Amino acid sequence: MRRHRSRWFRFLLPLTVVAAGLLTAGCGQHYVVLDPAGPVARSELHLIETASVAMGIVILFVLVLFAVTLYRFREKPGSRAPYLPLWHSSRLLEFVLFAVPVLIVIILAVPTVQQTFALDRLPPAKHPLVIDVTSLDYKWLFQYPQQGVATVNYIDVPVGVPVLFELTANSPMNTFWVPQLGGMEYTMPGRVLPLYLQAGKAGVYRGNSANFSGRGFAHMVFHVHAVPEASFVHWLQTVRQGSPAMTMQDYRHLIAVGTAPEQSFSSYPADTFPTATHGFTLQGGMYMEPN
Amino acid sequence: MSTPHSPAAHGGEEIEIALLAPKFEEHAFPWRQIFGYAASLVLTLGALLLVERHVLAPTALLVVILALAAIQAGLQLGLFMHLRESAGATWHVVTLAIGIGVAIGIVIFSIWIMTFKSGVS
Amino acid sequence: MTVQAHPAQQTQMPLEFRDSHETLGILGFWLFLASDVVLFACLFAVYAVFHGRVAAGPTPLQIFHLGPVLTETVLLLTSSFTCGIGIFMMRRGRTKALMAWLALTMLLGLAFVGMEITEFTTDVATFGTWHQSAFLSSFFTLVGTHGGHVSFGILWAAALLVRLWRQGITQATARRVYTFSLYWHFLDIIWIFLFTVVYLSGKIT
Amino acid sequence: MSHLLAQLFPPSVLRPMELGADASILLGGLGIVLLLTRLRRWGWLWREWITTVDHKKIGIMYLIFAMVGLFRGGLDAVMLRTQLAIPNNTFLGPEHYNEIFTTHGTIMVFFMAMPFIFALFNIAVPLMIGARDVAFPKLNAISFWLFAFAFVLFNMSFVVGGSPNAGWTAYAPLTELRFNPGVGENYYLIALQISGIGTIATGVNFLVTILRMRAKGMTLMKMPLFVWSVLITSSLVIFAFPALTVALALTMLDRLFGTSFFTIAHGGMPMMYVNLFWIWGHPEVYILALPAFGIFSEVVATFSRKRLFGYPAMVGSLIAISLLSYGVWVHHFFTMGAGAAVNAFFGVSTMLIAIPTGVKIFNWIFTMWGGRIRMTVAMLWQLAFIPTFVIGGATGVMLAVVPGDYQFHNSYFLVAHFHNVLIGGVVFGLFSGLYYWWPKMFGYLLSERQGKWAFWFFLIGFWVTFFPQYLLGLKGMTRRIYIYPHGLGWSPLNLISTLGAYAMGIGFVILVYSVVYSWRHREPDLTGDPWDGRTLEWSLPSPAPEYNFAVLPEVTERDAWWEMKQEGRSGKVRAEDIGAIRMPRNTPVPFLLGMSFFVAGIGAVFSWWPIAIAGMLFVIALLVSGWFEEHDHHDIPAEEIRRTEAALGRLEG
Repeated sequence: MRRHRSRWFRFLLPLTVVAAGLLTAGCGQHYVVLDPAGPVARSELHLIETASVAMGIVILFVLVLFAVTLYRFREKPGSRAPYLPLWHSSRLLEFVLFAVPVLIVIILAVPTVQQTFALDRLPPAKHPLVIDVTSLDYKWLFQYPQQGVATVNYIDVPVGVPVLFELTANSPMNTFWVPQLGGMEYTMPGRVLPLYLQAGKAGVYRGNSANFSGRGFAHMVFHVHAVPEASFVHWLQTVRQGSPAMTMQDYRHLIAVGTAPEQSFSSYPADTFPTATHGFTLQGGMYMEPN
Repeated sequence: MSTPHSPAAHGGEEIEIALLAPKFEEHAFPWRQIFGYAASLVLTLGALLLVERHVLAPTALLVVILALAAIQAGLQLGLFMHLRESAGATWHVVTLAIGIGVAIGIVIFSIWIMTFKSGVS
Repeated sequence: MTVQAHPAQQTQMPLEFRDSHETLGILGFWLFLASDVVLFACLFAVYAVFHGRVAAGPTPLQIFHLGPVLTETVLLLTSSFTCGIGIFMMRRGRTKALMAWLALTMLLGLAFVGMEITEFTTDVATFGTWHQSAFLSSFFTLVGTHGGHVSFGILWAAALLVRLWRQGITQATARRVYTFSLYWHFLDIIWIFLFTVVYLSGKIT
Repeated sequence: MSHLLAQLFPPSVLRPMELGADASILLGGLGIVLLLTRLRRWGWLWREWITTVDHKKIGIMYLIFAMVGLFRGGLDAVMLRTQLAIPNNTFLGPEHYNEIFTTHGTIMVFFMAMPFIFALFNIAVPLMIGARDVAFPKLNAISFWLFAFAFVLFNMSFVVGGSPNAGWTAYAPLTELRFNPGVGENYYLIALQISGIGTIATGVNFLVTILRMRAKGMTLMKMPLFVWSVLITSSLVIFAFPALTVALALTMLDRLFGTSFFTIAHGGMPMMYVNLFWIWGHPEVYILALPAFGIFSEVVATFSRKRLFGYPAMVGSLIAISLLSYGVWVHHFFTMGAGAAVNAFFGVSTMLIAIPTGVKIFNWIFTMWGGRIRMTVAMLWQLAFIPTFVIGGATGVMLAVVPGDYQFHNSYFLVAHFHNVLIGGVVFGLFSGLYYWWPKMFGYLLSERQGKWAFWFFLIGFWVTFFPQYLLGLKGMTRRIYIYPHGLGWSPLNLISTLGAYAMGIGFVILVYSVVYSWRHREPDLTGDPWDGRTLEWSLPSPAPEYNFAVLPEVTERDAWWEMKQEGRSGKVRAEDIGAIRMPRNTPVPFLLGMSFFVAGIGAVFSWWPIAIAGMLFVIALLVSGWFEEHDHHDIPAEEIRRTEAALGRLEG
């Protein structure tokens, strides 16, 4: 008996050490998904929390039941637990164990469906800022069609204003993801997909791609500067006055394979983003280099 | 024991579904085949005529000619492929039904998924 | 090798069903066909999504000519019929007749494939290759896959004819001819849908 | 000439690591050749293994390949984790990292898990249903050799030509020729295509076997649950794999023949590839998981000495899972903008799968309730599976919550989830089955003591590896990045995760050591029933003779062998019941067919069309020759069977 316990202990010790390590490692403030900075990310987090609680209850229940069963019915000399070799069905038990998962699924499915539709809409009576996003090998090109400016690998957005990102790619697929502002959406060549996000407080938020696109994929990182509206206007002015205009040659340079630093342009050639195509399929793709 | 045991097929229970009970009867003259052939020719030409004459609105027309094709497929299965023939079990009918279900699902869902109704409005 | 199941039906059962071991092959072949249904469904799905994506290439309206396609359809429908008659003859134990109808089936299949190849080569000569557009790629692939199946069936029928010529109708050959007939009728069904979904609906609107 | 050399040996295959691997393969291969020559075993290899159509031997060959696959895939995993152990690591460059994670995923799914489940299908199913072989023994051998040569073809990629590097999912348009020149991706497309043909054939084979070759009296509802799981899995195979065939074929046409399916010019649509891939890909998850569920159902009943709880519910949930699995594939790409209606539909359908899965978990637990649980290694894997899979399943439900998925998609949360279910569900199940059926395969037991060491290292290593990855996902780390900077809070968790991967590696090494050790110190198991089993395979001697059952059994109850033992019957047979048995004959055709496909595959990979066409002509020639094959069986005389059975001590009286 004593030997038995020491053996269990041998395995418990490293487990405890690891668990302690994880907890300390987990103490940082970098849980971006759990630290929303806008309404979209917040509503997504709410659902994640609901799901976590529901699943946590399920896990706990099963684990306790499992542990009790295992402890009680393990084979040991002089076991006093009942031995029922032929017990193999119980209508009531089976019904309950079927009904409980059904209930949990209903509890989760209803808000999931509601939120899925809700996230597909902009909040009413607000004019969104539109930013056209193109993922390139291996950098992000951002164009502000209403303001006429363009940036690479960073954007400025005003706090409290919904932003409509129109996403496309001039390269293999990526996803556009700013965890603190909300979930991701694919950037696909030949299509423009909409994604609505909004910053609720000022800050710098890291964005990156989650879909593998080749050798430079790990460097598909950009930053979102959420600033008060006044600062945003100021920033626009600085870019308009202090930055060069993007030429077609600059654009070709951008679509060539390679990484790029953060850049700003006071204007950009019109045919570098499929404007007026929002919401429908582009025939034949828009990949440059006609052949 | 003169004949060796075959390595295979020595029973198991055979599930019989009344509707699908096997039939092997055959007429003395190939009426079934002739009827099937005539019917498929008529259905094919009928569909063609409907399309050439544009008798219906496009969507309705599409539905009608698809239905005609399905009827024709059923005729081929029933009259030519002896769908109900088998050595007892009717598993091929069940499997074929699942296969057709999966096939229809793939086509319809693919079209639905690829039409992109998404849009922030 | 005698049957164990259904001794009562033994006498009425066609030859190809009498040996329970041989019938495993028939069930297996049905399952393969069910699987092939899904393969074609995927190609149909691709075509359904891509048929409007013509890029700079030709549209369905431009390349489909119902005349030759109708001839192909009739050829294939007829071959399906002759194949059915072949089985009918087989069940009556008439080897020569079976071989004749099978040979006719094969010839009709050959004519079908020949016409299809001609159609394809003319299309390529007139409109360019399948590189042109997603529509052309999916069209040629869908129709070509069916054509490939038919070509394989012709090879199969030829092998069966050789075997029938050498051995006549036995349990083994009967089973093989029967599975071939399943395959051939199945291809006919696929063609019916090809004709409807590709060619006929290409002419709608 | 220099062009050819550059095509065969691009810089990527001339890296020191690759050359080292080449050298060790060459030396190892040479060693095996020398050993076989020295022991004069070539004829034996040809007669007993290469040309065999015996399902038991084919199963063992699948197993060997699966183990090699596990070794290579595992080595890849260890290298990936080493690269990610610390920020800004330079152990692997981006190309190298991309190739390794691609081969890791591809091998683990197609060349480890698939052959492993097929190994267990082959080893157990005919014995469990009281059959003498599968329905189509030659086709079974063909499936195996197509798989084996595809395995070799895929693993050749890092020796000549270059490895695939677009991920195991190989999303277009990254696989398009303009973004992915070279032949690496062709290896992926063609090797998977060849093994896929064999897989569909296996599906058909086992479906017919189970539907038509069960012992007398074994109705569907009296089949062992593993057989049920194989039945359902086989039906998933035949309906799901065609979608993969099409996805791969169209990509191949794009790359080799200039079509425009998934290209980004000419109207191509990369997302259609994603769609087709997951039409196959989601059922594939269950193709791997359901057999594992079946194994657990056998193991839990045997080692709890109790009947399985809720048999009809178990069968019903298998069927429900398989049907639902066809209707959930979009959850792999909720973030591709297919629209709220599509996402909501597929989100809810995904959640529904949790219901039958939950039913199964409860039934396993209640099978143990009221039993006497023996802690054998096979049972330990089952016990580890329940909590692991429950947690993995729960995170799966969280991923099915569509707006949640917008945040989790392709992050390390997802990576942790699918390893959680695929290792915790599938690999644990396969290990459980390996320990459970090992004596049936080889006639001796694996060392329980070493097995427990391997188990604990693997299990603890598993949790240390993957729990931190859930947290990394919440910290915004995305999959497939080869490098990450300081300052994001990812470093400690990554380090811990890497240490866990090493522990799993040690577990694997112990397992392999244990196999060798157990073989060298083997004590034959003469009972044929070392676990006090419940199903028919344990009524036979281990290993079973070529014909399995001298006299076919008759079944009256669900746990047929258990019932027979309860009634005091033995597995022995009466001499007068024994008759001659007709068995399929060995044939070289499957091996040659595999080889021809291999030749055609090489030709296609490098676009050497004459070679490809020659290979395909061989294939057709072999098929046609098969149509004329008549003497594909031989009869074992009754006298010989009586002698064999007498030698095994299985004759009554």
